[in-house]
Amino acid sequence: MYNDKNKQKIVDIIKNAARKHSLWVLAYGTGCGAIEVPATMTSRYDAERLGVRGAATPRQADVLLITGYLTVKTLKRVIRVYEQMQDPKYVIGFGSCTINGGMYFDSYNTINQLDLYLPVDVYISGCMPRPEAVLEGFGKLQELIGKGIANGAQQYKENLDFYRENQKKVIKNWDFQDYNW
Amino acid sequence: MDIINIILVIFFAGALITAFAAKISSIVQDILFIGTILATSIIFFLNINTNTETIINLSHINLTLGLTPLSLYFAFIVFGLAVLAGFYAVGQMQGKKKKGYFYFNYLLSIAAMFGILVSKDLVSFFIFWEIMTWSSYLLVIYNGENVQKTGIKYFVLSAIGAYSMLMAIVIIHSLTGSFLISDLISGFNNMSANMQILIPVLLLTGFGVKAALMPLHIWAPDAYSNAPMSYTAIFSGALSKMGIYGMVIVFLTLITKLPQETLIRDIIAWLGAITAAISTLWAIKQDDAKRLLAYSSIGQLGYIVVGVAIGTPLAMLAGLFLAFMHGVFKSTLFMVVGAIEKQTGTSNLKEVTGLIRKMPWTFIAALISIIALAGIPPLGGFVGKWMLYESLITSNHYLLVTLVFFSSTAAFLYCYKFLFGFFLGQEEKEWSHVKEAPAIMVVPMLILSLISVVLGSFPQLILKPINSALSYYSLPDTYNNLWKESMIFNKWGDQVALTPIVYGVAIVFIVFAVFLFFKNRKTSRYVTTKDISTSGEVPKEHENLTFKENFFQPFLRAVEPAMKRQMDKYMLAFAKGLEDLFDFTRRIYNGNGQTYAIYAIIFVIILLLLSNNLFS
Amino acid sequence: MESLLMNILGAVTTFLLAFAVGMTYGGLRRKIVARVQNRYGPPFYQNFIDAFKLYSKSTAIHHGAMHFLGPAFIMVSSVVSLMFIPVLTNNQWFPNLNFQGDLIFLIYIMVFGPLGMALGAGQTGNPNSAIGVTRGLSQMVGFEIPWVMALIALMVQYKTTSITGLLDIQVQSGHWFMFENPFAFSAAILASLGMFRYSPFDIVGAPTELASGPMSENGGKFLFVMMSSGSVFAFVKLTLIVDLFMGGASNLIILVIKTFLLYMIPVTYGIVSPRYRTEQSITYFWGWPLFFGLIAIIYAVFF
Amino acid sequence: MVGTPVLFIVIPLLAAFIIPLTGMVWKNSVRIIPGLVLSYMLALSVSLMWHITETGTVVEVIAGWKPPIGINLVFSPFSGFLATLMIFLGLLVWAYSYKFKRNVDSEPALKYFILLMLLVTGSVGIVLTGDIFNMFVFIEIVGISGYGLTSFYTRRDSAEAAFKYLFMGSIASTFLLLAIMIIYSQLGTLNIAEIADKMPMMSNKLKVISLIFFILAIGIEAEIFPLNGWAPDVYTQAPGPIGAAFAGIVVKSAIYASVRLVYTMFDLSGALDLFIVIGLITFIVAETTALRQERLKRMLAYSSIGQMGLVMVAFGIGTKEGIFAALFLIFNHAIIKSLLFFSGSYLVYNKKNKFIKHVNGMGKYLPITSILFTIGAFAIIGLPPFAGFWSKLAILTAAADSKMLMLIAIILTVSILEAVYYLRVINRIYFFPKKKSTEAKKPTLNALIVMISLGIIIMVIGFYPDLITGIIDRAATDLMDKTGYIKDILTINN
Repeated sequence: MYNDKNKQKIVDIIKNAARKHSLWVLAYGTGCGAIEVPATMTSRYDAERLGVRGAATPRQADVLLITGYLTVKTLKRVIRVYEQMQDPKYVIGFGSCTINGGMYFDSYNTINQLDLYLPVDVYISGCMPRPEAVLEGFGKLQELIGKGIANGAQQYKENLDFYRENQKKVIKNWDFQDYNW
Repeated sequence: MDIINIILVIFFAGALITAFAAKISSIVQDILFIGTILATSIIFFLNINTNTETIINLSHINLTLGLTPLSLYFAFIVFGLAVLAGFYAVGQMQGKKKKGYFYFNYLLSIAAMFGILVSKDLVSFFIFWEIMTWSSYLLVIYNGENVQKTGIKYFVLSAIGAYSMLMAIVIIHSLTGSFLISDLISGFNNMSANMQILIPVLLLTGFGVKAALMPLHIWAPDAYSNAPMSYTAIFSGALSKMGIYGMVIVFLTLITKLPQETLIRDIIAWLGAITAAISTLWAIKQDDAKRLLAYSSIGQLGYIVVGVAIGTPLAMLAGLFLAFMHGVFKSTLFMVVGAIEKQTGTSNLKEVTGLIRKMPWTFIAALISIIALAGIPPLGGFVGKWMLYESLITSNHYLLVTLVFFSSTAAFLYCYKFLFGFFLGQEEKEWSHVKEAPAIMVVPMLILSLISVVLGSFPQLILKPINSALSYYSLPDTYNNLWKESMIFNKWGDQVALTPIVYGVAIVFIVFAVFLFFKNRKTSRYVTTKDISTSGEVPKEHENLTFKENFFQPFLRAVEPAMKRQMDKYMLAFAKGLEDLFDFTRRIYNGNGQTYAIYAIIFVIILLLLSNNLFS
Repeated sequence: MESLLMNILGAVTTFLLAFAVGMTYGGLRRKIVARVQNRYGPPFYQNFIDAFKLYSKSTAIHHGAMHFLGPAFIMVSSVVSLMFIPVLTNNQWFPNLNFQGDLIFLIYIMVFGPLGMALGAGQTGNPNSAIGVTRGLSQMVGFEIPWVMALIALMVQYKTTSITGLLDIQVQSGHWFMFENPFAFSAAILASLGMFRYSPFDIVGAPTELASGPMSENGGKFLFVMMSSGSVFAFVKLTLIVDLFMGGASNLIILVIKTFLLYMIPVTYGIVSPRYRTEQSITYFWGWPLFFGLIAIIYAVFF
Repeated sequence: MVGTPVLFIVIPLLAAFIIPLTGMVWKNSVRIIPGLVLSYMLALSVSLMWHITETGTVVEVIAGWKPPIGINLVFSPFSGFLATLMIFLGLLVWAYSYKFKRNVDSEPALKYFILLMLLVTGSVGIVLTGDIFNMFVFIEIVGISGYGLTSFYTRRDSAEAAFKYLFMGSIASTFLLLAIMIIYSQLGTLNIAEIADKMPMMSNKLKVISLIFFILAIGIEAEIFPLNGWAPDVYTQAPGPIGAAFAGIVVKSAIYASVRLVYTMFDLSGALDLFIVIGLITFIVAETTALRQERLKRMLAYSSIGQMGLVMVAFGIGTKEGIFAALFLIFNHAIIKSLLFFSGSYLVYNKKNKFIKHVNGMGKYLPITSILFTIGAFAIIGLPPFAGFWSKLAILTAAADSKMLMLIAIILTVSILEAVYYLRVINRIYFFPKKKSTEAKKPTLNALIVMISLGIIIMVIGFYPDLITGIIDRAATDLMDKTGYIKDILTINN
């Protein structure tokens, strides 16, 4: 597929170069992290100069930005949105909460480890990560894309059973369509 | 016997036999019905001859029947639609009640339309006109809903039109001593100035009703939407053209001879344009597809009236071309609604959604017809619209053309509403059982949409008979001046070459369709309309996400001032007032014998008092 | 045969030119908007990167035939209308496919696209798409009226409805119509604000409101086709106004300068304006623009 | 020549007296004899009509006293046409009501048929007579039989209607007698031809007064506004077919009388204008009133009055075309309104009040009757290809030829109202659900035959009006020919 790091053809190199400079972000403002995204996008930090730009719907987006803790309820939506996005697609976990639950680690309804449910390409640590950190994270993602190793979507497809199992464990009212592309 | 008589006799006999054939079998009835239409059409098309003239002698009136090139052109529309809508009707009427009633009136109104077209004198014209009116009236009230309101409204307006026509006819007779149309034309110059105004105005009132011209249009939305759709196809497609036919004759032969020619032309043209604009706005507001199309029909007829009223050769070409095109695409659309109504049981745009995958052929017919209706190149509707605009611009009607353009652009709104409402949007579970309509209904629609497509690149097929019709009424030859093969010109020599446009559009379309479709065909997977980006929410099966309510609300809010007043309401209020007044006159008869005696005495006294004035 | 081949080649060249110019202008607009907002902004070629990325994205899902055909329709509209516009006054470099068409035809082929896209958007079943489409069509009714009035004024004044005819008159006389009939020019410019759909008229795709409206279900190649058609279409509109009002362009540089200056009008107007409500956007065009249109026609008839 | 006009009077009168006697012997003779008599009369009048096309007007002198002293009967193309029409309608009414009160004892039937015979006799007499006092007598005969028929059902409402009719009828008789007296005192004669001949001798004032009295008297019978208050009640309360008889026979005879007065007897120039004014007011008031009726028969009655107004308008135009149109309308109205009364009374058969709403849904249960009613309604509205269209066209053409454009406009406008109320009934017949309480009563065979033949006549005249226009044309010519009429009668020598 596209992101196989060992077999980067010239076409893929060009494509990846384009992809890394054109990241359309679907910011899923779940937690407090959503407040950092406007700061990142607007004049002071201006992510658009890196080609990072907001996308309106999952169909158009490249990057799913999960800004903060995920409850069971929002997890379902996030998975849905992720599955609606089209290849190639990347996930950025934003803030400590996506890594280990952060300050909500012992809450009854939050997800501690996003990794178990979605393939995260880049984590940005911090509570909250400042816009500088966010930009750093985007830079990291661009680097990975350029190298052709940002292949979370590939992982997701290959280990779909694993992810589904984890997802179904927490999401009780499971009514998703099959994910088969 | 002459060919025209034979056709009329077959029609009337066929109508009667078909009406009573229900006693034998339903299929026999269908066969008789189709047989009558086919027989007459075949006889007609095989024996087209504009020279024949039949005279039926009555003691004091001679009825003269014969074809002119103009009536021949309209007869194409009538017979073509009659055959196609006839087949469609057989499909649509399956298992319905009152089939005999329907077939009888259907055949009768076709016969009447044919009769109107072959009438060379005003009495037979009026006779057939009235037969057409009551047979269509009986079909308007066919489904029995709102008959007292809809039916009476239709009939009263028709009667107003027909009677003003009748008045004109008797005045013409008193002035020229003849009922022949040719005598009217030749004798028109000798009439007094008042009569020269009165007669065209009365005739135009008569034709304006059927052409749904502005103050006389109020019957149309109800009548069009209440009749069975297989008949509304005829009603809107062909019957309304009878009004246009009459108008064409009046404008070509009478109005041209008047000193106030331009004034009358402008008034009628403005009426037509305002009709088009206002009814387009109302069409946008409708939620029932039938009413939407009904208003749309009024609007389209408005354009035709504009073209006919302006009356330059190009405008005439435009009007008559649009008349044909409107017959083609509007009847297709009514048929589409009929098919959908048959399959789903409703024609409400708010209820039915997402039929595109259930009824693909119907969708194709609807799509093509809608594109033709919107006047978008490369389909036939564009040719007519183009000629209309060019004729208006070249004849110095700048504000008129703006108004026409406004209504034409606003028409996109209801076009989209129609397509979106029925075919696009969410595919709901409620309609998952819907199947494509039977072939007998689909094939006529597809044939008609094919005609729309063909006329888009080969308008000469229609322009040629129009040209000969106009030449008959001594308009200059338009071939080479205004059109040549598939090129159309305006007075200033600007042109549009249609065939290359069609090729160009087709090539580009195919290139990009291939680019999108065939490249992604393998990798791309169909997902249901429930699988859409709804902020991560998963819509349930029963959840209806389609955008239906207040479809064009912002637009309607913007044009609200134009829609505040409704002619219909004024007319109904007027009718109500009249009825109250009549209720008062009713009370003159109070049932008391003494009062009646007093009346008698008063009567005598009044007569005696007035006797000096009365009897000189 | 050879001429046909040349024609096709010319058409393809014109298309590529329009694509390139339109994309660049789009990128420049983003840059300008960013600078006005005190940002650094993306590079001017950002749109090319975006387009290529969109092209390289997979198109894994579709909602049916019209979903495919909708973008094709809008592309037909852009390309065919491009073919009818004289790009340069001397037709040697960029010969149009010489179908003779006139302004009325052009107006109609230009509205073909939105309607086609509306169909594609409709089949996706996304309510946002349909809302966006209805807004777009409503707005179209708004701006078409002054636009058409401006064009009618020109047609009336110079007794031709053909674009090449109008262009030739300007070239031969040396007078630009924007000075000959300034009211028509004003009406056309104000109407073109709506055509470009930048703010305050960006009610169709309103990103935060309708999730990009008609395009909300389109990703990957669909979006790529829409984006390129939008760029071509921007070029078409600009060139058309240049041809009609600014005497055309005899070479590419002049064309670029003129179109760019023209392009700055909607861009700058957009930067400083918030978004209208739909009915405000419609009635806007029935105010001053319509008035200018009327004056233009009166001017054309009487002076 | 097969017979003389006097037989039109003698035979039915004789029959009317014989029926009770034969009825004692053979009950069914009560029903059969009137039919035989009417058939004979029809044959006689048709043959006379045939005869007079060759020989000209037939004048019958009673008891050998020549006019102006003796009473004479005139069978001219005009009066003959009306007489034939009336007899034909009388025959139809008889045929329609042949089984009338079949299952009750014979006494009501006896009364009914005797009164019917007298009604026809009187009306034919009015048309044929050439003597105004004789006309008065016949009017009284018609009146008396009319009162009897109105109160035929011995109900409160019928009695009231009959009383109103009687009341107005006696006013009519009084004034008629007064008018006759004035004329006799001035001219010393009662013969219409001689009165016409001597009319210039009368002083203008007395002429006017006598004409006004005549108009009042005959206007009451002819149902002109505002003297027609009695009519709707009578139409409603009399037995169903009698409505047709009134509309088709009685009113026609009164119209004949008034026309004879104006065209032949009086030479007042304004009389025709008065006809137009009165006719138009009658037409307008009756049609507008009909629009708001709730009972079917009342509606038909007002419609009938309106049509009579239209007839008067047509006569008032005064040209030959006008008379032609009027006579055509009389003919059409006679057959069409009879059909409407006949079929209408079956549509609301079993209901006492006979409201229009009782016809709801009858189209399904009484298909043939409903279709016939529809044909009748379409015909009377004036829709082609039914008979009514031709008469309407004739009236309008006549008016246009006399340059009466406002008249055309008014007639056509009011015609729209007519269309409205008839269509409302038709819509109800076919498209409204039937109420459970109403029962459909199938027409009897004889009634069905009568109605169908009327329907066929309407259709045939509609498709081929020449069948009747020739006769009407001759009748119109005859009426216009005043001097010919006077000459025919006064120079008779047999």
